[in-house]
Amino acid sequence: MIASPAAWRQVEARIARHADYGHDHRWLDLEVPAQFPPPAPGQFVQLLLPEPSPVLLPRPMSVAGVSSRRASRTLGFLYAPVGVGTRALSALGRGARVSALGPLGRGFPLARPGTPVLIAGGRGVAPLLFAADALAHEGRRCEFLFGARTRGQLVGLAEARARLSRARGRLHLATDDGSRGFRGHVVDLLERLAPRFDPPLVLHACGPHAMLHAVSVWAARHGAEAHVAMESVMGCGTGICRGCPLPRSARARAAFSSGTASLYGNREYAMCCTEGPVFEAGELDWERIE
Amino acid sequence: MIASPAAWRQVEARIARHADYGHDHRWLDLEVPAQFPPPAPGQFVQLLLPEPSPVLLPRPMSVAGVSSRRASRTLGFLYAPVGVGTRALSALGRGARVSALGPLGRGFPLARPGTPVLIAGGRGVAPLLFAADALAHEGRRCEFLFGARTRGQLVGLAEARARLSRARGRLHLATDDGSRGFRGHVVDLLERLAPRFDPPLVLHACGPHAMLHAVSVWAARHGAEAHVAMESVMGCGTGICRGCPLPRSARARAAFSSGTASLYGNREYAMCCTEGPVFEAGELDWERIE
Amino acid sequence: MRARAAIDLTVRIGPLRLANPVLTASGTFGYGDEAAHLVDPARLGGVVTKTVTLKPRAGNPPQRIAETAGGMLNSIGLENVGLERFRLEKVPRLAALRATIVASIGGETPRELERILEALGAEPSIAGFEINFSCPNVARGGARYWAMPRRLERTLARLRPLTRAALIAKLSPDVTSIGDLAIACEQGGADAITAVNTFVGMAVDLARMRSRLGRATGGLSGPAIKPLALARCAEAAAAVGIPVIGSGGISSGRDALEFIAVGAAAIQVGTASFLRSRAALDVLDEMTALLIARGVKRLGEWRGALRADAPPVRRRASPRPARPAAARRGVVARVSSAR
Amino acid sequence: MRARAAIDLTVRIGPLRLANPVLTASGTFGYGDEAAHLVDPARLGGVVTKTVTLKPRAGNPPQRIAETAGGMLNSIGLENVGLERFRLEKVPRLAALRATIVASIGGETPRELERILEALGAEPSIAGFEINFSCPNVARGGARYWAMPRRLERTLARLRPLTRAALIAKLSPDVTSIGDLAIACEQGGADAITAVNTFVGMAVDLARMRSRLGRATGGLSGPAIKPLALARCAEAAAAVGIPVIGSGGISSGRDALEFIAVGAAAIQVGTASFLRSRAALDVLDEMTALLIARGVKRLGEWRGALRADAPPVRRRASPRPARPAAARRGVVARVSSAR
Ligand SMILES: Cc1cc2nc3c(=O)[nH]c(=O)nc-3n(C[C@H](O)[C@H](O)[C@H](O)COP(=O)(O)OP(=O)(O)OC[C@H]3O[C@@H](n4cnc5c(N)ncnc54)[C@H](O)[C@@H]3O)c2cc1C
Ligand SMILES: Cc1cc2nc3c(=O)[nH]c(=O)nc-3n(C[C@H](O)[C@H](O)[C@H](O)COP(=O)(O)OP(=O)(O)OC[C@H]3O[C@@H](n4cnc5c(N)ncnc54)[C@H](O)[C@@H]3O)c2cc1C
Ligand SMILES: Cc1cc2nc3c(=O)[nH]c(=O)nc-3n(C[C@H](O)[C@H](O)[C@H](O)COP(=O)(O)O)c2cc1C
Ligand SMILES: Cc1cc2nc3c(=O)[nH]c(=O)nc-3n(C[C@H](O)[C@H](O)[C@H](O)COP(=O)(O)O)c2cc1C
Ligand code: FES
Ligand code: FES
Repeated sequence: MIASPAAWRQVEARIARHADYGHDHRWLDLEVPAQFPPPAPGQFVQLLLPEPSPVLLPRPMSVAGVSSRRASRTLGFLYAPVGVGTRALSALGRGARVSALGPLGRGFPLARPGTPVLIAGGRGVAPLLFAADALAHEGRRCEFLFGARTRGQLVGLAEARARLSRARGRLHLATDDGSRGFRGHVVDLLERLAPRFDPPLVLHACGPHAMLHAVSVWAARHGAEAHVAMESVMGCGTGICRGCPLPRSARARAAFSSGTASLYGNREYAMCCTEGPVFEAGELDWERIE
Repeated sequence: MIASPAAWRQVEARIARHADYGHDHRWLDLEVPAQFPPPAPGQFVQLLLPEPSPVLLPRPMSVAGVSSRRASRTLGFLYAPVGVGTRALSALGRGARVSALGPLGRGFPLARPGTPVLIAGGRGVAPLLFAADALAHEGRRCEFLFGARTRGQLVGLAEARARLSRARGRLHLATDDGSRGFRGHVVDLLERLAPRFDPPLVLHACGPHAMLHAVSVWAARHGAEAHVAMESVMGCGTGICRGCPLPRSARARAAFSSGTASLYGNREYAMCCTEGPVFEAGELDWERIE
Repeated sequence: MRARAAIDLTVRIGPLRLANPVLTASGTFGYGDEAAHLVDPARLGGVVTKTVTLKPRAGNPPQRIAETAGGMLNSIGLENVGLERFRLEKVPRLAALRATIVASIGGETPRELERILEALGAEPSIAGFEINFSCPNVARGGARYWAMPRRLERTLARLRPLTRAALIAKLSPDVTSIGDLAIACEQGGADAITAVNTFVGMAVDLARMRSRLGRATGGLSGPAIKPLALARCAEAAAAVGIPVIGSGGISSGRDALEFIAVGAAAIQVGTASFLRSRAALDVLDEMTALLIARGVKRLGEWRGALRADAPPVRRRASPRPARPAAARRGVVARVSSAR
Repeated sequence: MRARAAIDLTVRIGPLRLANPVLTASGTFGYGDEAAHLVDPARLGGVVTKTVTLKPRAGNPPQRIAETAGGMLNSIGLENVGLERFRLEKVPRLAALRATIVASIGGETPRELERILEALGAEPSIAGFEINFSCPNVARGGARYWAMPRRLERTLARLRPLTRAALIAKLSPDVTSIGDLAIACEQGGADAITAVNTFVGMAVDLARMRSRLGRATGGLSGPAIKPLALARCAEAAAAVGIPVIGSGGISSGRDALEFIAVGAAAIQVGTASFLRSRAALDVLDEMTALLIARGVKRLGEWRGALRADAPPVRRRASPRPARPAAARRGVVARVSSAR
């Protein structure tokens, strides 16, 4: 699952579909030439708006699905228009062009032996839908935990359900207010369901920082493996600018080998864009991440 | 025709129509609240794009027509998407909002006694269409000379013809290549037609700088009055920033009264936005304007 | 109006008490009356008028404005009506505005500034003078000329006795250490510092192969400079005990709060007024609403409140006591060595 | 490729002959090989590698990037692998690129720079050294420390004997007179000046009431600074006889031509490479096409060709003969007094 750093390309992508996805989210299908290497679940793409653009830097987006045809590939993205860049993106219509740089970073290590337990919080569902697809493609099924504050924030629940049923994933829902599924936090749901899953469990999580932190604590306590998709403000997305450090845990600092390619970071910090965005939870110093 | 400086307002305007107008030009109808004072022909408006905008400053645009209803007024603009700002404007659809500051500057002194001869070059036709409307409204007809390099650049000729026939203006065409009307420059056409017009002639011109210069030379030679609509890069549009100077002629410098309101400029320079954009041609130093 | 009653926004600038911290920036709001039909100057903390010089100035040749990414270059060249006309014609109109008027003045030499203050220093309608030590667009007496601590200190010491109104020194950002210049101004007797004026910049017209401005260079203002102005404002505020007035790219209440958070006592709205005539009032209203929403009762609580755990910006009580210059230099040294 | 045969784009930088004037800027193109599958470094005038320091540096705490209007602040803090690893691991890979390599080096003291040059000065794969006298993001040995003409001159005089490769001094824009610093570098023996590094800036996270960066300040780059960088580049070029390499906001062939028109001998593409990996090559190709379209046969014809009728930018022949320092100072005085 470690992408060769030199595998990324930059292409002009065409918006093939751009639709509402419920609860202020948008689904974006980008058509890219086939020379754009196939992304793996958990990898991301840097999207640059067309000129004249109200923002300077490209915006990182996780790939939420891929379909390939002969001469082109379609990448799906699920995003929330939260700021200037994503709002400007959301105004672009079918046929508009954006620049896509990728695929970037390391995705979820789905090949790890054990039962894949995918844990999504809110819009963190995006790369995990893609992960469920990929697992199904390998003939493996997954447990899929999806949590949010309230029912409405289970973003694109219908679509998730449809895709998971195709992927033969089992969907478990949690809402803080109990408006749908289990009442409580998705990690509480994990605590309750875990004994029923086939050990060893391999957790793959994406969602708000607090949720990922809780997953990491849970995994450490239960000796489970946890892989978490992190975010950071980014510049280049390719390891060049050194702009996206995440502090390593004491354990990771001790284990750090001076032979690690410099693109991936140093003893103190890992780069989110190259060594991540998916990290083994124990490698990060959660106290120093916000 | 001297607008009181304090007559301008700033309002949120709604795009009521935004259509192609031929030869890469666009027609824009903006609906403004009735509190926006009625502009006079030759006056302009500062249009500010909605956030997030790829440009900072507002863009000056001549009013090309006005229609008023009870609670609102519609201002028409004819423009060419030539740069970042106007191209971004052209991408806005019906219903979008832009901020409109105006009406600004001094328009054409249409009340001057004599035969109004309106001379338009290319997209300079915009404020003169409005002038023809206004003259018709006063029961006066005009001679309307419209010139361009070639037929296609007689921007919106059909619309101009229709509006002028309503306004009972007589349209005379000139193209450098003879593809429509008189073959030659619009000022050569003026030279040829002038003897047939009722003296005294009062020229009102808008178009490229070279054309305005030629109009000014012709007027000086024939003792005719000429009023020309000038352009300058602008900041505020209201006389405050002092950013849009046009050098005065020796005559105007000599005649400059130190009692002139400072908003209008100083002995050396007139401000295009307050003392103009329409100037009596002899007031400017054409050698020092580009 | 009611909203503002809930919070104390007043700011002290030497002998002056501003009703709130939002002023207009010199050269961007004329003489206060041009847009008075849309912006009541009396609601603002103050109006800083266009810089006036001893003699009238016609200003620089066109073009005077060139837009760049997120900003605008101007090369106005201090076009103004000159001292005489300012005194006879503008001052009475300023008085009629019932606003707090800060007159910006400029000179090519200390003597010119003295002569202006001799003429205007006792005008009751002028509450303060902002001395433009920082114009990038004039051949003489501009930012480069004044970027010398000793010259600033001595000049202010000569000006100080000429007026009881507030004396505010407006500094250029194009210096190695704005902290050093601010200290010199404080020691010369300035009541406050304005940080900053525009940054020297250029733009080229490739078609004509010459400057897009009538002069080779202009001054950059607008959102593009906000992060730079903020850093210089913070440095000046850390260096001196007198209030610092922030300027540079401020166009929203949030922007104003950023400057105040890094230590500004007040702020000025400049280029933003060219986009929206009401910009200064909008900044004031948005800022006030945000402060109230956060439960702030006194503007002073916000001033310099930026969290100290991101060194080297210090948490600081407000209003700060005047400290001896030596101690203040220590602070400057800390801030600059950390750059 | 054929297009470029029609025009002589070569540039001399001391002992170095660059095939064309487009380089990558330090810290924005890694060690030259990261994007080599998309940008053949051998097509560029040169690759300036990430600043290397005596010891490895872990860099500053997060966040390290904050976008602002038209620009980005960075607070990387010179994260780099350190001299040893650079020499053992990076240098051989640099050699394999068959490109013109300029190694950027940084130090907290003159002695540290000496030690780096002692180790690297004779590396055959390094064609030049760019000395980073201008990092805004380090606690020691940053832009403020080096903003002293005498320190620069003496340091360069000590470094000069340590290598036959080109020595390029990269200067900060955050100084009162970049011309004075450039002259000091020239007198110390630098073969060229790079003007400019990033501008010190700040951005505030109001929700958390602290810097949006892990440190209080960062360095601003990107289109927002282009007009400022252009002015400083012009000032430096007018002050010295050695070539000046422009840097700051360059993202198109037109931008490159603007810098060369005001006197730059070459230019660097920085932040633009984060937006488009091929940015440096695109700048080269667009610039070349524009020059050819204008009938330019030699890049030298364009250099400093900005029309002189917009004073005070001077028309200037190129390549310029070395002039005595006194004469050059005269030029600086003219340029600065005209600000
Ligand atoms: C590897 C990666 C994958 C991502 N995948 C997705 C996804 O699938 N769907 C989705 O909706 N979003 C995703 N994001 C987050 C997305 O990139 C940000 O929401 C976006 O950059 C905000 O840009 P903006 O211009 O709209 O907001 P801005 O105006 O730039 O900022 C708005 C807010 O967003 C924060 N922000 C800015 N950049 C980032 C960033 N890179 N990461 C997190 N917060 C940021 C700012 O601090 C600010 O609070 C991902 C981020 C990363 C790093
Ligand atoms: C009083 C007045 C009335 C105008 N009326 C009209 C009109 O009715 N229809 C119309 O199409 N245009 C009109 N213009 C011109 C219009 O304002 C410019 O075309 C517009 O500002 C260009 O903005 P931009 O962002 O698209 O171009 P930019 O990217 O800013 O620049 C593109 C080119 O336009 C030039 N330019 C920029 N600003 C101006 C300006 N204010 N005047 C002239 N050239 C400029 C630039 O130098 C550059 O060469 C008027 C200008 C003025 C001053
Ligand atoms: C068109 C224009 C004219 C200006 N004139 C003056 C002036 O006369 N005196 C002065 O001290 N500053 C002048 N300034 C600087 C502003 O007062 C302000 O300090 C600067 O523009 C930065 O703030 P801003 O980004 O909010 O505009 C001028 C700025 C502009 C844009
Ligand atoms: C993320 C980042 C890292 C940088 N690192 C260095 C560096 O290590 N050494 C250096 O001399 N300049 C460094 N710079 C400055 C650039 O080389 C360049 O001079 C500056 O960014 C201005 O150019 P630009 O606007 O084209 O980016 C860095 C800039 C950025 C944005
Ligand atoms: S975003 Fe540039 S190194 Fe990660
Ligand atoms: S545009 Fe500001 S004075 Fe004319």
